[in-house]
Amino acid sequence: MARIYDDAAAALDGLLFDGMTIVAGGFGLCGIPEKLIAAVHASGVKDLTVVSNNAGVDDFGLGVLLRSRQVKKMISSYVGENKEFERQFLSGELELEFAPQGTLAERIRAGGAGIPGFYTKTGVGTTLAEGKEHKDFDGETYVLERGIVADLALVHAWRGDRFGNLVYRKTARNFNPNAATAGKVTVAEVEELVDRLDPDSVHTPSVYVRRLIVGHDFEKRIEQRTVRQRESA
Amino acid sequence: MARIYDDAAAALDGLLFDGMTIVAGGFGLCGIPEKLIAAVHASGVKDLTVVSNNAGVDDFGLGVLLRSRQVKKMISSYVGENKEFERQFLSGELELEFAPQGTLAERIRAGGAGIPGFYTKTGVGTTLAEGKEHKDFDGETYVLERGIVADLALVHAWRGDRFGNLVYRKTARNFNPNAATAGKVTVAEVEELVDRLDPDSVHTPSVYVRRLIVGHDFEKRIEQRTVRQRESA
Amino acid sequence: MPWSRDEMAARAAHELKDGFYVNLGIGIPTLVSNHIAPGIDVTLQSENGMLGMGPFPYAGEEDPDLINAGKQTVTELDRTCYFSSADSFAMIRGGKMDLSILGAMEVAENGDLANWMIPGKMIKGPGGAMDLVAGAKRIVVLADHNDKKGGHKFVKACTLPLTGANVVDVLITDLAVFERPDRSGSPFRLVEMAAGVTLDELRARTGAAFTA
Amino acid sequence: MPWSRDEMAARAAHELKDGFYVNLGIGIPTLVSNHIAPGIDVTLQSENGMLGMGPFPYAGEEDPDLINAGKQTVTELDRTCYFSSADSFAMIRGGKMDLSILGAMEVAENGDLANWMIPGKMIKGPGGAMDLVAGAKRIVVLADHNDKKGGHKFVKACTLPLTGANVVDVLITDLAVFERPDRSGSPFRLVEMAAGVTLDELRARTGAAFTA
Repeated sequence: MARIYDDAAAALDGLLFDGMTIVAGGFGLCGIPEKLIAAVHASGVKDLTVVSNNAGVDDFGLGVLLRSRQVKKMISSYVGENKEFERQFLSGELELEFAPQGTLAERIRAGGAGIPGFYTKTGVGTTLAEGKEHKDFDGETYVLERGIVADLALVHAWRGDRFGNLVYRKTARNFNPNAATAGKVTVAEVEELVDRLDPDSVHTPSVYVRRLIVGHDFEKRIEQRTVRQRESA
Repeated sequence: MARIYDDAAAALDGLLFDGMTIVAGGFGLCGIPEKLIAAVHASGVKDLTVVSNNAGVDDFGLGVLLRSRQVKKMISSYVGENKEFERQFLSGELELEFAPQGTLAERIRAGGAGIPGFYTKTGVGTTLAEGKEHKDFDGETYVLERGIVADLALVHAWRGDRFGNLVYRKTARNFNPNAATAGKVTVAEVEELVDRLDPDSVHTPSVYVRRLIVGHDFEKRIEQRTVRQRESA
Repeated sequence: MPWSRDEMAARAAHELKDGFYVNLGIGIPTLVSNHIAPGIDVTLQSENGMLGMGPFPYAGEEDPDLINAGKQTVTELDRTCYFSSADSFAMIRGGKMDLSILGAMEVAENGDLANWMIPGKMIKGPGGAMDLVAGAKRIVVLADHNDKKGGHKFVKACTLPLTGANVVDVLITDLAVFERPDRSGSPFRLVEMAAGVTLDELRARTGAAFTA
Repeated sequence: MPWSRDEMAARAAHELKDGFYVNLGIGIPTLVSNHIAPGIDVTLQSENGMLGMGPFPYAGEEDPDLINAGKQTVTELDRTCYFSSADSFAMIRGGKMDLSILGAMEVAENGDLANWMIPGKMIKGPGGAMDLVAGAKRIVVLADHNDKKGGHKFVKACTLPLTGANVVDVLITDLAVFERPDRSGSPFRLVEMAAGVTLDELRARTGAAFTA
């Protein structure tokens, strides 16, 4: 059951502490909880472990938390868009745990679903499986991966209702519904608050959403603006 | 990518063989693939292992396959509505593997998701966990449960499009979307074929659906017709 | 005088706090929803894939696609949403249910619960009960204090196959309410008795040790 | 004369069969969608949560909520649906993708693939590539035959950290196409060479053993 707050700072009040783990939705800059990330930045909370597929770019999304040195460790699948990330990592200032993207998504889902571990073929035979427990099922080898539960989950949705049911839009869905399940507390930012969502089409049930804000003037930056030419008439 | 067939018998042609495993959607009699089950019955295929939360009732749903002795083994969570089931089981004619309902749902999802095993707290300390591998995570004990992949999945959806994207209606969704992922081949019956589904609201992506029929005159039997009285004016 | 089923349900309803997400088992637990106090906003989960379960429909408005976990026709509310069985139990296993109220055949003094099977006789199956006791934050059991032959149901140790080990927090019978503060070995404590029931009588009709 | 990137993509498009569900990696693989033959119906998956990916949008119609796995703006089709990242990789890991086309830094003669990391230098991460090679039914790799310094990319054994062990089925370079019938130890076989390339030249520019 969500309570609705005036802004991102209010919605995060009392939830942040140094050394905490935060899981955030988003893929690249698409569907990232941009208002909530900005409020985490403004709070000054530090030594964060951040679970997110990507690390934003230098001046937007999770990149701002890296630049301000609030992040101690990232758990991600791909950080190729972020120069500051690369610098901090190569200089040893930042810890990094790489997970294959599907394994990361499943670890987040598993954490939310009360599953502490599951087996996958992904990564077997690679450095990312080293030191992890392996097990054979029906003649094939799999690696044990752990569920992730975070202190706080931050998600961006398209529409929400006053109970906290959420709907995402197009590929801005990505990690958001999974992240929403994996926080001890989940805070959502939505673009629009509506009276009623189609009950057959809710992506995140209200039980997962503790706090909610309605954001305005989202930047929603596009990372790679690719277009095609109109055929001439 | 679904191919559309004229009726259930045609849709199952070439897919059935004695001793096969079938996973079916439905909870009680709600959302069961009733046309497809009837066609399995008519085919006479036997020695089936059927994975389904329930076993139908004596004269409807999976119950008809039990009555005709086409089922060798059931993997279910609850079979309380079926007298014939009880008789066959107590007399040793039918094998039964009980799974807690959530474990069953997750095993089906896991099978579809390429996960051969996962750990859960559910059932630890009960007879249903006996003989299974246990493992401690963070001081708690969990039991290893196996993913389920079936030779054939049968599901009932509300609406489908010509590609095989599916949408379920209300609590008729239940095990259907999970079952749809766990068949080597999946056949769906739908109540209505539509031109276009809302892409944000598809429950089962077309990649899972190989064959499709549009059914008519579904019985959709109600097991417990419970009503309340209108307050008098 | 023993409490009626409705009185037991009303007592169980006291366990529901404002904002709670609750799963009610089949049987007496279902009645609890009739006794939720005004001002207490509770969202009911039905493990077949529904959050925000409404009351039974008016006659003629039953929908075969809209049932609860007891296979009874129900209705939806403005907060309702539907999801798959895997998602439903992800929610339960993931600890998102504040409370679940279940029936019992036996409850043991160590919190063990048996409610799904009588070997060689009854083979209905666990349904979602094992998941609920493993996942919900708090488990309230509603059951008659004794079985039909007068046998104990609140026992020293369960004799029937368990639904869950060390999972019961509150036991509400037709004679009394027992509670324990946590699951770390604390005994159940008697917190309420039906009018006219004496402690001696209660002890005589109980196999389990409890503190009074 | 070596094949151009577009010629390589066109050759890779021959691997797509009617009705296939296909995931195309970032870079040259993305170009493959421009070369799908008429009459071949292929559904493209984008692992960030989209099935039925359409072409780039017209200028002015870009939607920040609609991107592919390369973070490029794309469009939807009448078959499109969206889903979460966990559901997307459930599909991939569960073996529902008929084919995936990926880039490479190194491919070894035993089918090993390395394409995600250069220790101490490049730390972009695996993204979805490890999941794709573990899950898709058939893996086609598109890569230049040699690196910019003329070094081998089709090698005896990978020196870079692996993306997957024994996963490559087809290798298409700017010089030739290599294929193996299965993953049970069969060597790669040369099935095609760019016009003007000789077998001797190819062997000189290749570290891996292959049959011709």
